[in-house]
Amino acid sequence: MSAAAPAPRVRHADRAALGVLAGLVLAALLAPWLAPHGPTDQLDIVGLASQPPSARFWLGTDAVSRDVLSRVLHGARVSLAVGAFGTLVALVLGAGIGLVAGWSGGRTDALLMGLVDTGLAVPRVLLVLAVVAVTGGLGTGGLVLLLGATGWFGIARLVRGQVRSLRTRAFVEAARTMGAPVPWIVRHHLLPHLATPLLVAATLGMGQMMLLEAGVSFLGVGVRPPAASWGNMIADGRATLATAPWVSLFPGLAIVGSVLALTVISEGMRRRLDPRETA
Amino acid sequence: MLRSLPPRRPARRATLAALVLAAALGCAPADPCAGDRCGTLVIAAPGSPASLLPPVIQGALDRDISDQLFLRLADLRAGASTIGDSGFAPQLAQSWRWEDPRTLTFTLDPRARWHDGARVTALDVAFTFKAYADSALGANGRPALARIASVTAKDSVTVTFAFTAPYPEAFFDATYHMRILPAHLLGAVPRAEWRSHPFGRSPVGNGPYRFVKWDAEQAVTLEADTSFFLGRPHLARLVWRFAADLPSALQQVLAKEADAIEVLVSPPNVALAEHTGHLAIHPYPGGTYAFLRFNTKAAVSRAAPHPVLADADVRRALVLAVDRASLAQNVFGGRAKVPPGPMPLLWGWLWAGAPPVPPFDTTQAARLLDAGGWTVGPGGVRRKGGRPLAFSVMVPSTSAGRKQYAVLLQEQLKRIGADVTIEEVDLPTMMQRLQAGRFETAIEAMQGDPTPATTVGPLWESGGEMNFGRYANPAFDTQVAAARSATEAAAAQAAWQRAFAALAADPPAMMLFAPENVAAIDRRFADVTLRGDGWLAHVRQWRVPPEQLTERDKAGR
Amino acid sequence: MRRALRAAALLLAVATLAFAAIHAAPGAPFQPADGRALDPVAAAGLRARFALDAPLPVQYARWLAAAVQGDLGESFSRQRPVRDVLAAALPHSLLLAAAALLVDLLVGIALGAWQAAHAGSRGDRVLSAFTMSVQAVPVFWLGLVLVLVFAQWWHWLPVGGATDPVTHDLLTAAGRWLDRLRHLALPALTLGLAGAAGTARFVRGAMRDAWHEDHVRTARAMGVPERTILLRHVLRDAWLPLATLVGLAIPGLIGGAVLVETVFSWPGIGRVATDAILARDHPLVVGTALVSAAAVVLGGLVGDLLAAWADPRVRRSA
Amino acid sequence: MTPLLAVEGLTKRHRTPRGPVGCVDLSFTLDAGRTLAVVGPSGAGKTTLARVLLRLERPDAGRVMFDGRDWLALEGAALRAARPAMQAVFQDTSGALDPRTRVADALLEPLRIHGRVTEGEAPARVAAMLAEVGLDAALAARHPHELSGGQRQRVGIARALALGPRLLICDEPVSALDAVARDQVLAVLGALRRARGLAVLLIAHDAALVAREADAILALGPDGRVRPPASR
Repeated sequence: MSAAAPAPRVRHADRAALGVLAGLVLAALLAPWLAPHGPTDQLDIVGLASQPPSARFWLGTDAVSRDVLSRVLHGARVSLAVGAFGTLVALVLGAGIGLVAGWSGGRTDALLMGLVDTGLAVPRVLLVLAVVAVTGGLGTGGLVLLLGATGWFGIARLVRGQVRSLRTRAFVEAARTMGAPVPWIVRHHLLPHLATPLLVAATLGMGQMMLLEAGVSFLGVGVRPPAASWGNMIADGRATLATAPWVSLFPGLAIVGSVLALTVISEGMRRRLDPRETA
Repeated sequence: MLRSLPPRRPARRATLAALVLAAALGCAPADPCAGDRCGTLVIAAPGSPASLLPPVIQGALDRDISDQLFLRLADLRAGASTIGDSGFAPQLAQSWRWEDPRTLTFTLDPRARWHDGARVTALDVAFTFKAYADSALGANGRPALARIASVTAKDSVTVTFAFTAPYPEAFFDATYHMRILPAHLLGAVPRAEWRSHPFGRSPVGNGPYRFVKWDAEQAVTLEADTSFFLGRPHLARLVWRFAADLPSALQQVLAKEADAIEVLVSPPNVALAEHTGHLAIHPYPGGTYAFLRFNTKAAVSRAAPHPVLADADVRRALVLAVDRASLAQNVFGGRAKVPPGPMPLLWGWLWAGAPPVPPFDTTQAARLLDAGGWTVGPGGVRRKGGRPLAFSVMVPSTSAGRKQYAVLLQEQLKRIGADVTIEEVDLPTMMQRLQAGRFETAIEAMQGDPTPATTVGPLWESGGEMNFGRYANPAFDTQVAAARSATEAAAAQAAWQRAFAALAADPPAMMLFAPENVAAIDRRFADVTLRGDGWLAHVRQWRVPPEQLTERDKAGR
Repeated sequence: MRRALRAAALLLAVATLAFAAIHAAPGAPFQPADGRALDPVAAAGLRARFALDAPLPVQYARWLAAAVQGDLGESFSRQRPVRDVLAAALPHSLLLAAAALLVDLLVGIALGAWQAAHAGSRGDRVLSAFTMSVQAVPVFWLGLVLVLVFAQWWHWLPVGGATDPVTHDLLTAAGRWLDRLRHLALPALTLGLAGAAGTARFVRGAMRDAWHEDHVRTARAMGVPERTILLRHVLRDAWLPLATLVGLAIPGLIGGAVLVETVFSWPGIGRVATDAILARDHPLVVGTALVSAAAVVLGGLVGDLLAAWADPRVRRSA
Repeated sequence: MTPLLAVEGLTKRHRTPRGPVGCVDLSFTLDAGRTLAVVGPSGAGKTTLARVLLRLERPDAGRVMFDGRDWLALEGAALRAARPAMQAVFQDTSGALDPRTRVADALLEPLRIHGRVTEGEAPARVAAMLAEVGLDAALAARHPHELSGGQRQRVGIARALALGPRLLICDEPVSALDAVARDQVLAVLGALRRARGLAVLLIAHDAALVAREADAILALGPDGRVRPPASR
């Protein structure tokens, strides 16, 4: 036991994080009912642009007179979905390719891991920027695929390493001598062992995915307007950061809150699931 | 490091301190400035230049800098007419005379010198024309030189332009587009190499400022040419600082790390600058106008008419349905007008008596659409024969202002029953798709010359090379031809206004805004005047009163 | 040797992919930045000059042949050799990365060590919450806020750039260093803090593990003061995993630098790379991709060397 | 009568830091129902032999005839279909069972792979298999780490027999066990071998341990070659 922090407190933090995340997910699901205005409604482009937070607009309005609260709520849908589905894509790709590389070994492994090294050698922001340029602009679905497609390298490496060691474990060899086909082994012996590290990596990765979405929005290639995502809201609010900070402050807090919650949850999971793995 | 030392110290220590200070500031002042011949202007600029050699320059920033290094033969006075030669002031040319309507002879100012000491000669002018006319360089303004048949040096200070035919703006074309280049330095360099030739990064010019240094991605420094033949510039030094984008550039000015910024763009930025107290706000007529261009042809098959936008009534209705004045108010505060035609504020003479802007009238717009068979269907989107009134707006991802306009337009057009999607693409993609006709509508911005003749034709005439929407309007074409051949300013003005009225009746685009530019310049600068076609054109007359000089102004002096 | 071969293969792969990607991108290069259309005659001339109409494999072969001789071509948008552009930007990038790494390690180790020594205390919990929160902040947003507060409101530090363009050359050597440091402070802090949060958490864990090692227990049983234990034994044990961490931090520094360089107008590779992509500057895109890949390879190498230096066992088997 | 297993000139060398290990030019036969003990020091290629026969590794050279077929030529589905005839008991009792799988599922795994059991009859089959190796049916619900080493090895034997093999390869099945467990496991193994008429290839470090179980002994030298026969 390395962590000397009292255990109950840790569970408090975990519970709080789960609460925050659940709240955000709920807000995302219920956005159309919770939000006082539509996310793209321009209330009065001359009279109500860039209004500070008030009783009428709790979080203020942006430069084109849209209600920031409504956009933050609706943005939760886009941001969480981009994070979740992007992570899912990365997970499927990374696990798949890591499995193939780790199981096959030899030339296939060298080739796939070369690909992984190549992918890791270019900063991800630039990679996303370049692909957006190549495709001439992407919809939200495309962005999700792209974020996933550039986010699997680390997962592939993780899975490949695990598979390499699992492959030589006696119970896997035993299954082979029983005549188990590869899919059987993957399903019954590899995936159950990979589930824990993958879950931890995915939770952490989802937070990173949301930060990346914000980063590429900042460079102008994120979720397309007028749809609201926390990332493009921060980017939109950048020009008025000094005069109307609320436009980017609140989506920024939403990102920080959810990434923080995801990190805490991932930590908690790792702590909790690890002992059983080593037992 | 630049703080002045406290006074009244023991003499020996003061001497020592002075020595230390002298060492700290480099060396002894080589060129002491006196009175109001001091001052350093630091300009915050978004982006970074590529070359300072005029004929290979593409960007506005590159042009701003190199304009201080290279002169024209004659310069257009602010707001003057481009017709004839009465609006022009001598620069490199001391005088000129028309031998006949097709032959123009300039006499160069014998005092004009290159910064390496060589004289500026007629050979330089002839050499410059050859370079600008060479398609290998692709110089801006090259198409405008098509009617100049030859440029010949008669003697060292006399040079003759021969035109293929007489025309009203011949003098403008002969002088405005070309910055004279040093034949003795560039003559031996093949033109194919000019684009990336080191000369473009350490140019030798003939203008009021000489090149000092260029720190890649960071700054360019110019220094006053104390022997400049048209009078020594007041400001001793010009420095351009390059920022990653406009917000960063603005921050440099707000934080007093730079003295001037060309455009503040948005009302909040203007408010911020006003709020600081050290910045003066300088409005001046902008040279740009922006519009939502309609593609009249289908984006896929380039010959077929566009199923929605080919219909002039639909286009008229869309124009009527947008409250453009409010849009301009939202984005620019009170600092932009909705232009009645494709015209920037720079063409002040055209605004007087211009046709009225079609009013914001959703009732009339709805009536036009109803009459055209576009009825409101499910979801509030109008349909005609099963086809929704839907199209995309292409907008460059790098322009914050145009992106804001796209979002505003989308919401406004939704109210009339048009389903608009926004396509954000980066600039190279946007330009390629415009040129290929692969778009439905696009928000474009156009930088205008002082005369409509250079840009209006190519943009909107049938077959014009920038007529990306393949719009055709014979009535308009006729009036443009008339305007170009008008020999009187008044006749030209009337013809242009008739041309714009013809455009308004059958709109090829929704004119969106013609902004007034607002520069922010530190208050210590006096005699500041800005020109719409080059905001720094008069910078050599700006000055800092001696009592207002700052440490930065005095640094190194 | 095998390592060098692998590195070469990696660089080639990165260059090839970058080459293919940027050539596949829609949108023509050479577009004027102010949005006008380029003169078609000039455009054709430029395409011919850079042989852009040749089949892609031919262009690639030409590029490769030149590249192995050290010639990376001419940048379309900067209008000078790619090598010169990279040579001008690289020192700035390295300086920023090194400074950020320093912030990362100094702050991270200090926080982590303090936390490990006071594990379970209130301060430990507060710092844990703090480091986790810092990691959850988008790096560019952190930068924007720092600029707003330290530069625009308080005028303590410059808003951007690497040096003061007016006075830098006029200063003494010491003055120049100070000028550089002042400009470096905010970007390095922005970039380093995110990393420092991770380092702190890592160091805390590694040191808690070391705490329970036998020799540390022995030392404590022998009455060696806690502070000495912490510095002599615990920190040394935590050093090896830290060395690996340094290698792993390099790609993150380079990636984060892309955004930070934009926020602070820092004249480094990241900004050049984004500009190059947006301008379809084919040779420069490939050049910057190569440089960043090389940095990652070198980062891995540095990490391994540090690990070898920290741990004699690794050194022997390596 | 052709032997059940005929190995001819089998060679497989591994490079290790301590020099090459593995078997060299190994030839022997094994008839149905007989037990052959392979003994020798570590590095002599005993485990390598087992792994080659189990098709976990490819040999450098040699031929293997098993059950009348060219065993090394089988691939893919044909190999999987033929594998039930040759099953294995492993040395590492804890590693041979997936730590996340309950005993019941471990026992059923071979049957499920080959579709030889329905979920309805599964509990009864598990009980029978446990009974065959002398274990309590209650163990079925446990995870491997809740069993003793001897119990785990008996589960391993039960699992290996589930598919009704003709040849059982036991790679040091008792070397990881204490004396009591070792005797129990060897007893179970011997009883089942006799009851089922199994051929067994018994790999052991120490000849004395397995002498009473074996019909013949093949001794390998440290160089991986066969030493002069010592059969009785």
